Amino acid sequence: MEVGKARAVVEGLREAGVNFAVGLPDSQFHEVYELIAEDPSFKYVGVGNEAEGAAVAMGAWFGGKKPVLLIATSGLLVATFSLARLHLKEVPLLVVIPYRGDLGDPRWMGIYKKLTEPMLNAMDIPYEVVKQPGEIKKTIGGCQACTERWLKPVAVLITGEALW
Amino acid sequence: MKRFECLKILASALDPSALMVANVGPISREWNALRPSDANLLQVNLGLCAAVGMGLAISLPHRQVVILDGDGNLLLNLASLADMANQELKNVVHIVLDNEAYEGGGGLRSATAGKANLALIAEGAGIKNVHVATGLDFFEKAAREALQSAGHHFVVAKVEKGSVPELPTLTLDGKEAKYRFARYIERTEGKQILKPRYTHI
Amino acid sequence: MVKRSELVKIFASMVTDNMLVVTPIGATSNFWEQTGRGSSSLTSVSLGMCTPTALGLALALPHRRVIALDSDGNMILNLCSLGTVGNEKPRNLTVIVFDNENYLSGGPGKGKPGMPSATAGNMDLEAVARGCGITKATTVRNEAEFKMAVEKGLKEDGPSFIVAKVDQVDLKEAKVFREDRGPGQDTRENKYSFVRHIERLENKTILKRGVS
Amino acid sequence: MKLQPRAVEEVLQGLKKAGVDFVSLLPDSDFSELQERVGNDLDFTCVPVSNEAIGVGACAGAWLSGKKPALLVPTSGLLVATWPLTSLCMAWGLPLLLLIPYRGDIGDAFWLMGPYKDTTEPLLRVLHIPFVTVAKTEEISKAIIDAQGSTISWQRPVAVLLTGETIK
Repeated sequence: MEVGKARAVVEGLREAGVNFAVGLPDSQFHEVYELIAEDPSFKYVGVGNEAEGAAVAMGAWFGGKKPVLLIATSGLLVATFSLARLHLKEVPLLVVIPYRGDLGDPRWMGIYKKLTEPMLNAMDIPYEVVKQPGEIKKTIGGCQACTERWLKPVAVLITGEALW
Repeated sequence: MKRFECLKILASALDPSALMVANVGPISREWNALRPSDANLLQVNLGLCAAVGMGLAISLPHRQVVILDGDGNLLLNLASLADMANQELKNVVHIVLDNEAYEGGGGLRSATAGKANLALIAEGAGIKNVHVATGLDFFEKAAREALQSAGHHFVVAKVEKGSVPELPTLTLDGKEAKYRFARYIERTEGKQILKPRYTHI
Repeated sequence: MVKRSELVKIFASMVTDNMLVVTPIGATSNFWEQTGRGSSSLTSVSLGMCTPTALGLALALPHRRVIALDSDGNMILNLCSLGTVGNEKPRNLTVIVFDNENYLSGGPGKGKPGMPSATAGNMDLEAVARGCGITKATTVRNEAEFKMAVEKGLKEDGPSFIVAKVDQVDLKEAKVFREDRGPGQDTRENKYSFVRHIERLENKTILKRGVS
Repeated sequence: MKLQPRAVEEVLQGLKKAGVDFVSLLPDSDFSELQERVGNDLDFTCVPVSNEAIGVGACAGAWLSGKKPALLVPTSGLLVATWPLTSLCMAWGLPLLLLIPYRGDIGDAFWLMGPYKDTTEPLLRVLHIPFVTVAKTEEISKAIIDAQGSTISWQRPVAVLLTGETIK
């Protein structure tokens, strides 16, 4: 991800009041992780498994933090059970995903095109797909506001020109 | 007549154990400021206040149920009046704070600003104790009478538009409100409403 | 070997009201609720999510003691959470694992242990925790050892990790409990009551106000 | 079309075994015999309403008072009840057993009922209301008991659609 776009992600999170980031690094979001790790406005917790990450974020929310879960598209499949349980408890969580496999991805990752959005729909997790860099901050802000008010996870999928 | 003044009178006259169902919008906020309690079921959505109150009144005939309705709210499901009247309830005080407008929806006129007369409609539906109050004195008299005698009372209070500034915000969403209200009924009625987690085991 | 229900009772007598307790899905939550502290704790956290949830809480509230009452099956499902605990090193986190070396021992209608978990074989959770950098790790096998370890774990800087080896079966108590306990909270009600508990303890707003 | 006499018995038995003690209904020809029986049965508090939305509201109040409510709602009435099913049941997380004679299902020859095949099941899915479709009379009672257990433990409405041989 270009640094400018990564910066938009991090600024969007910061402006939305997010102050606790849980993630499992992936190559597309490398720059985002670097920026967050050195940014004092976030507590960053690196985890070994996306499902664990969702749980850590839930604990942080109970402690009064505003968490974000940063995971790869593939990681959504690992976090499915955890996210579904979060949903059952009705706990808010912003999930930001660099969306691989969408139209325009330089590599054909058909399985993710086939699974990602249907999976979010099946789990009843509302999401926004961001394709333009100019939309990143606004969308993150809107989705954070919604997850707080709706008390359920909300996802932002970053793809297209916003990612590449 | 100001709505908040009517509610003040009501709050001072109401038994603490009376169950209150109030419609979504400023009415709920005003009532919450005057009587915060787990016996309140606030923010019931448009058209459903009377129906929920009817369900409570039928199921708990020994408890007083007060319904704080608005004109727009009641107009959406006018048939509630007929259905309630046929139940011949003895424990309901249904108060409509009629400001002749959709205040929560921007303030446009409701049908009661024109020709609709809720008191006549209620009488036509078969409700016997119908009162219309245009002044605070009469409202107080009507409200106290209604609260003190068994029956199904219907009080239309003609009020001005506008709410009170700086009311405390409502802190509960619907789901938390449900748990609070159901636990309150459980405590006061000594019955179980919410099931243990493992009902099927 | 000692019964898990007994250890939960001992634990309840040692933990104070200003500490936060997280319990996983399964009989541990039932035993904990029986102590009357269910509504001020986060209970029935789903499989594998107990310790990581407690970790998130501990990191968000570094001045407050947080205890996970985890179990072997739960812990093994998300074993990597020990690595995260070892790296974050929250001083206020105490993880207690009731290790009965099998799955679903408290299940309904079963008077015998469930299928063995990895700790019934070669796996040693204390050694795993040490390997993850959690130096204050210990294994206890009776009530006295448990009491001592918990006392230390609640007093000293963490993270500390206590594996309590317990009887393979604690069915009897679990069954009695289900019949006796009256209405427990479902997960949603538990969320609200736990959040409100923290809001009171910390004097902060976590849940957004209903209407502004 | 009418709910068949044996099906009426099964529904009554199912409701009783499921512990239902409060029934709200809007008079409907498909259900008329059942409605009469429910109305005359002292095991049920029967609340007739003029609009299905009022029925949902009354059931909500009844459940909050400790009753176990069911709403007998015609296929068409489900469309009328959409608003309270959303703003009460979904937003507050309230249980409700919905009993629906499924008009417009395959086998229903009346053209006016055709659209309900297009609306009923998709609408229930959109509203996140799980449902079970019962075509055999002997399965009615169990379906009602199951649906009642689920609506209570899930704290959301659950529907039983009666079709096939149960309604002719």
